[in-house]
Amino acid sequence: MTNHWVDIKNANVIIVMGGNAAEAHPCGFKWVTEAKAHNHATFIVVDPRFTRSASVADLYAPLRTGTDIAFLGGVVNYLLSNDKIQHEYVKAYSNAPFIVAEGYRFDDGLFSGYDEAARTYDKSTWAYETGPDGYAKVDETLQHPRCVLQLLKQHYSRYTPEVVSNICGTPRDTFLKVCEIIATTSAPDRTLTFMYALGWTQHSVGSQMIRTAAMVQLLLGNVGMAGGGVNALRGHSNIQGLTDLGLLSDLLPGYLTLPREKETDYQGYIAKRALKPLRPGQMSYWQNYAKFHVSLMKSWFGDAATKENNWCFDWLPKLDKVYDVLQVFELMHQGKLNGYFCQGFNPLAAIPNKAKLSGAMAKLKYLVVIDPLATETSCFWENHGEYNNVDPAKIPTEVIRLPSTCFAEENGSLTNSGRWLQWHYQGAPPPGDAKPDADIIAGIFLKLRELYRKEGGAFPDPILNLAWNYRIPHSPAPEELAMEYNGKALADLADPKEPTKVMVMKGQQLDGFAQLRDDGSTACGCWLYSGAWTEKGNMMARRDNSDPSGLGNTINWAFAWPANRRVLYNRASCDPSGKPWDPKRKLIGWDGAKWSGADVPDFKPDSAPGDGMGPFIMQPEGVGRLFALDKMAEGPFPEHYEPFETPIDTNPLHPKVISNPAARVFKGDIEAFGKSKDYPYAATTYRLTEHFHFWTKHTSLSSIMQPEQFVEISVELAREKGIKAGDRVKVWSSRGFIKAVAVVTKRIKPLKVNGKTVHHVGIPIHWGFKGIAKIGYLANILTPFVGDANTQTPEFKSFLVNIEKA
Amino acid sequence: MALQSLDITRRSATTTPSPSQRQTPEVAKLIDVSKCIGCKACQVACMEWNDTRDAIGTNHGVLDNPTDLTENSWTVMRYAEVETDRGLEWLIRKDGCMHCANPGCLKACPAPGAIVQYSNGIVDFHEENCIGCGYCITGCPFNIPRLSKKDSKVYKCTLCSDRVAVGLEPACAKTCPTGAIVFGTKADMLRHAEERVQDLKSRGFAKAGIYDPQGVGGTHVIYVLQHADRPEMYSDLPRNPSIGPLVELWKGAAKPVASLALAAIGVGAFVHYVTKGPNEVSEEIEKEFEDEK
Amino acid sequence: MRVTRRQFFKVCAGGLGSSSVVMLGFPPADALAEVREFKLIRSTETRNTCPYCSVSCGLIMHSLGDKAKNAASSIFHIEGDPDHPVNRGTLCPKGAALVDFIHSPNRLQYPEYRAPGSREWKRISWDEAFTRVARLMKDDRDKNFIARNDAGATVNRWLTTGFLAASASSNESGYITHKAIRSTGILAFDNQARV
Amino acid sequence: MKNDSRTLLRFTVPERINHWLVALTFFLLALSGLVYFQPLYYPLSQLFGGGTWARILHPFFGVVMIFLFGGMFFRFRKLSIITPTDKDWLRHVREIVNGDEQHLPEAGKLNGGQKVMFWSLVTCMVLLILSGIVVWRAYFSFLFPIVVVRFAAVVHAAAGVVMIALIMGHIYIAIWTKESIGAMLYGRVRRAWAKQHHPAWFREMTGGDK
Repeated sequence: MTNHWVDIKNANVIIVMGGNAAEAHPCGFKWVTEAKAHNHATFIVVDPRFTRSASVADLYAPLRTGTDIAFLGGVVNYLLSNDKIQHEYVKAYSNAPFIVAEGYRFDDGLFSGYDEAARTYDKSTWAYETGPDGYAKVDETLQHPRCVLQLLKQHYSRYTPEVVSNICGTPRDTFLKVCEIIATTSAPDRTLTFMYALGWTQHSVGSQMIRTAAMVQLLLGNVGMAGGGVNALRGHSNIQGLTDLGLLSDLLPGYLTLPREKETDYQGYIAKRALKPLRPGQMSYWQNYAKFHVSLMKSWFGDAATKENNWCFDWLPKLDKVYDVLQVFELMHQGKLNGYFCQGFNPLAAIPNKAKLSGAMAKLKYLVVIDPLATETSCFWENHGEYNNVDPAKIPTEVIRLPSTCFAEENGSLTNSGRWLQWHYQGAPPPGDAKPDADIIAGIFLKLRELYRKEGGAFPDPILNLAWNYRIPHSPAPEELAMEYNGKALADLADPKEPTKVMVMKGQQLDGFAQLRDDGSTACGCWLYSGAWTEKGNMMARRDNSDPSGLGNTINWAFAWPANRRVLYNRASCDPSGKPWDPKRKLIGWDGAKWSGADVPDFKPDSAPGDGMGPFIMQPEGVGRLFALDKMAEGPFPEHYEPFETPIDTNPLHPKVISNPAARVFKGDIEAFGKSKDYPYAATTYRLTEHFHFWTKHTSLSSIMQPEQFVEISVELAREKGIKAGDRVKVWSSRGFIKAVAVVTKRIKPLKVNGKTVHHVGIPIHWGFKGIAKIGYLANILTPFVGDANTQTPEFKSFLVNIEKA
Repeated sequence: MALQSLDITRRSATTTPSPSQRQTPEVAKLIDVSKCIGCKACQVACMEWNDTRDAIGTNHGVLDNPTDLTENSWTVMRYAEVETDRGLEWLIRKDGCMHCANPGCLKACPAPGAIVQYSNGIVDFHEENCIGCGYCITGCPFNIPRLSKKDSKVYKCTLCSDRVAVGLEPACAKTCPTGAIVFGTKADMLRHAEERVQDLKSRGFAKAGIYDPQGVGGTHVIYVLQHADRPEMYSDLPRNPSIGPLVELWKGAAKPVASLALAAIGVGAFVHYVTKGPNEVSEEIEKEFEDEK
Repeated sequence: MRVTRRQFFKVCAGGLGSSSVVMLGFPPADALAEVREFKLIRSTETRNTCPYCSVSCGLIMHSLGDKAKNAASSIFHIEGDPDHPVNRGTLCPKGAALVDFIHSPNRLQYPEYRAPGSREWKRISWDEAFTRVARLMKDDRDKNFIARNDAGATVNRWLTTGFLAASASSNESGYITHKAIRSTGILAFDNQARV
Repeated sequence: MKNDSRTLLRFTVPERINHWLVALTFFLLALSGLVYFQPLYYPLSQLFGGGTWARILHPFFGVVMIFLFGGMFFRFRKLSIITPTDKDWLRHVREIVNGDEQHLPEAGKLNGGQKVMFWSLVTCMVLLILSGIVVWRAYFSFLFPIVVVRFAAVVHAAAGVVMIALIMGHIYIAIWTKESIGAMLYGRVRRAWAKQHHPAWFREMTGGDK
């Protein structure tokens, strides 16, 4: 989230789209009802289903699953053509005035530079026009035909209300009503907040859906404002933390990135990431990349990381491609993986196309599952009849299952979607012999290290030299680990302003990432988390919930990254002269000498408004990007592409380019996609408020609340198919079938799309062949093996099925 | 009688006044249906706090589950998809004991002290005194109490009398994510409800209102309804609930009248005997058969 | 049988007397009206965070025993932390059910091993488990580690074993996992953030 | 009472046993039933081991009663057919109250009052059985809509009270009318008694005036 949960109460308009906060995040959703009750906010839900969020909305707009870019593109068009943008903000804080390089084009569904064979773009034309000084060119009048604003207008002029209604199935009047309400927040003293989750990410164009919302927010001047922003609600309790800590194939902690195999030169690796400002006077904070990177390597490899060996740069594995889960299971399916570890992850249920996954896992030599619960993944080799029809005798995989603790049995911190790191405490011992994850990892690692020490083997250096100075080596304490990722001084650090003064003494905890050095005198496991455990102690355990500003920032509660900042980009909540756009919701302001206020400024604290530094300090140009340059895989402007399994067989905008031309998809899977003549119904999977993924079916209370697998269909479809509420139905896609109870509801309505009636089939995901709830089918039996072009997140939200009475 | 943190207004089947000198503030739970998202947190928190667990059931083609109140489910969400002039509305009502000021269950209960009403308004079942006759079920205008198959005692929401007694809110009110359930003194709750009604009216719900039915003397669980003129839209919430005439007759007038009638028969017989003497064989006939003696 | 007027009185008196005797012998139970005992009076409280969604609601866990040496803690009740700025004491249906997650009958308690082609789990010790896992890893890594790619560049990667981390584990677990796993050269490394 | 020619057989052994079993069951039913009727009577529950036992036992007593009372019904239903003489008999209220049997129409084996009692009891019993099933919470109540249960509860209570009142009257008259309890205990009555209280039956049994 750019903002945080409590901040939602400051909004004037709230849109839940691509998510269902009332069901998936009920306790955070309270800040929506709070905004309605005490800020007289208007609440809008846009969703294929009339969800529990919609049940308390002022306005509900239906749309066909997977068409959010068309909808939001229509909003962009509405705002531009009705002049409902916040001009001063757009001009000063977005790249609207920037001039785009001449080669950039968009024709008939494709941007310039497409390579059809590789399904990728050469993005060199998606760039700014630069001057001889190396800076990007701008046109303050916003009239240049190649300035971003003009290109934006041109791109979205196609998204008229009629086109939107035709693609999305949203009634035109409803769509326009939504636009009108959104448009009211272009006033500087009104804000809109977008709340989304996996309803946006789980599409082949998921990242671009989110980007479209971000663009709407930039045009309205709502980014950086209290009650504004683009808010990813996120799924798991620490999904934010694990992302921040970089537990992804191509990342290192703190959004540092692993080198590609072409980047064998350390200096080149740093230079590419330490971005120089694209406009004069900009901060371009990534210029500090080397400080973060060197401190990380010191944290991991200790004394072995030296300037001479480029801080062990060679020890980091180099990427030839991104090994996301879809790629990994594709390789596993091809028999190219021998071993796999699943730590608190149930991929047999959580990745699409169960049949493919199950076949892939049976090709593994060994599988290690670390989990508090008996997951389907650990039991993938067990026969459970129709629910998991495999022959154990034919599965040669060695499976080792290791019991881990759950939240209640360990100390530690979790990072919520508002970026708060909160510490928790152990309340009871684990059951049986279960161990904390850290102990299990330590146990495995130390054994492996012992083997390498004794036997030698392939490139043992990083394993032998990994810094492991924990008091009890086989049981690293959470407190030690937290202190490690916060960072400490490895030598006395001098104050840069007064070099004779020692700012931090050797061995002391650092106060924050501003103290990091690139000369090896600091160690820090995750620069973004620096400040979480300082010399003052554990900042994540702070419990002062006072809120003097009334905006809900509670800055002495726990610790928020970065630097305990609660609202990102909060410099943008003030006009260029440093005065808040809305004095009633003042986050920070220029007090004549520095920036101060109810939040930690997301800015250089002493940079006066006149200096012209832009509020988006992580960007080399200092402003928000309406034009994404080369940062997105499928284009600098979001474009509507149909789901890979589309119920209308075409893309009304450009029939030749139907689906995302750069999406993550493998050849065998493309051929297996269902067509609407065999699978006429648009299906979407989702969570229910009673359950959490595949855990709570192991929980008695949750299983009582929603005991048995079901699917939701409209009254109309039920009538067509002769299905009554409570009947058992069979739902199948080109990948397999499930059987479940039919819930027939008025909350799903057929939509008129491109001259055709489109029915939705809603498929909650929570059941499987393990658990104490009624045994059911894993819903990913149905879902397609295709992912977003940027995040590779699978398209769980839009695919095709057929249905009949079982 | 040990703890009396909550003073007693009424006790079932008890003919003498209960200790009721102290007056604790009257409390109420307000359920704002317009804020309710039907998440069932209240159902879970209720079971968790009260250490009950219902059976893991089946799906009946609706989201409601458990589908009805049971001895283990003291509250359930009832989901109604209603088409109004505003389009589709999903009216989700938390059902459970209303804690009537004039409780039909207590009136019907024959077991002394099995049902008590505290001066704060909570109507509580004391299962150790319950004899399992189910008369409270017969007496309840909202169809709330449920008889346990396991122990043949009747169970229902206690408004967490144990929590309220130590100054805490009920488990459901505490857990409610959106603040659809709030708890406080009845006066505060009515004030809050009034604010909510105003907000709803400003959003076009002209008939928004408070459900605090006077037929049962008002309740200590009150609703804010978007359509207070049509409570039956909310999964058959009774429009004018009251202790019905049959129950009134059965447990009201009938008792003293019948007891008096029986007493009258006894007294009448006694008087008759005393005044008329025994009905013996007459002297004449006795003489007739004297020889047979 | 003849019942005289005197006998009638006697019967009445006797009836009264005997019913009184009955009452004396079996006095009716007192109509108790106390509320149920508040179950948290002396329970031990521990602050925690809900492990489900990323609202990260504050929890108060109540456990059996006062942490005395001879008392085994066991969590028997969980409710929302009223001081927490986000959830302010509330919990959703999943969070309110957490106590049953802790005590789920499907919690794993011991390391287990399933041999190739086997139909069953076998309980093993931690030492056996760690030894076996490390051996499998080392054999695979030694065999398939790529120090240099075809172009001769140093890549130091190990592609034949992958690791999925848990986005419900703590930052500390996540951090040490990343540190240990990357040191082996694994690239097929992901967590639920991807899905 | 000696079993000789000077006495008359009024009730057979099976009739007497049936009667007394019915009487016993009635007392069990009435005492356990009153427990729920009025707080005043709740202490009666102690006779049965507490309120819960009273609640458990009462309907089972009722089941026993169905069979026992059924026996009584079949034994006495023909005898209880009301004749014009009975109706005439019943009209003489003053004489009945005063026990002035010389001025009453001649009663047969059962007099008009006894017959009315019989049919009243039958009516009450039918109502009690039917309503009793509906209010038997443990097994049947859930089969009926709540309104029906409420109605049945009223019927059951009312019929029960009427039944108790009738039996109280029955007992009193038995006490008042000397030697009649003996008749039900030992089965035989003195001829004088028969002539006094049931002259028509007396004649029938003795075949003459005497």
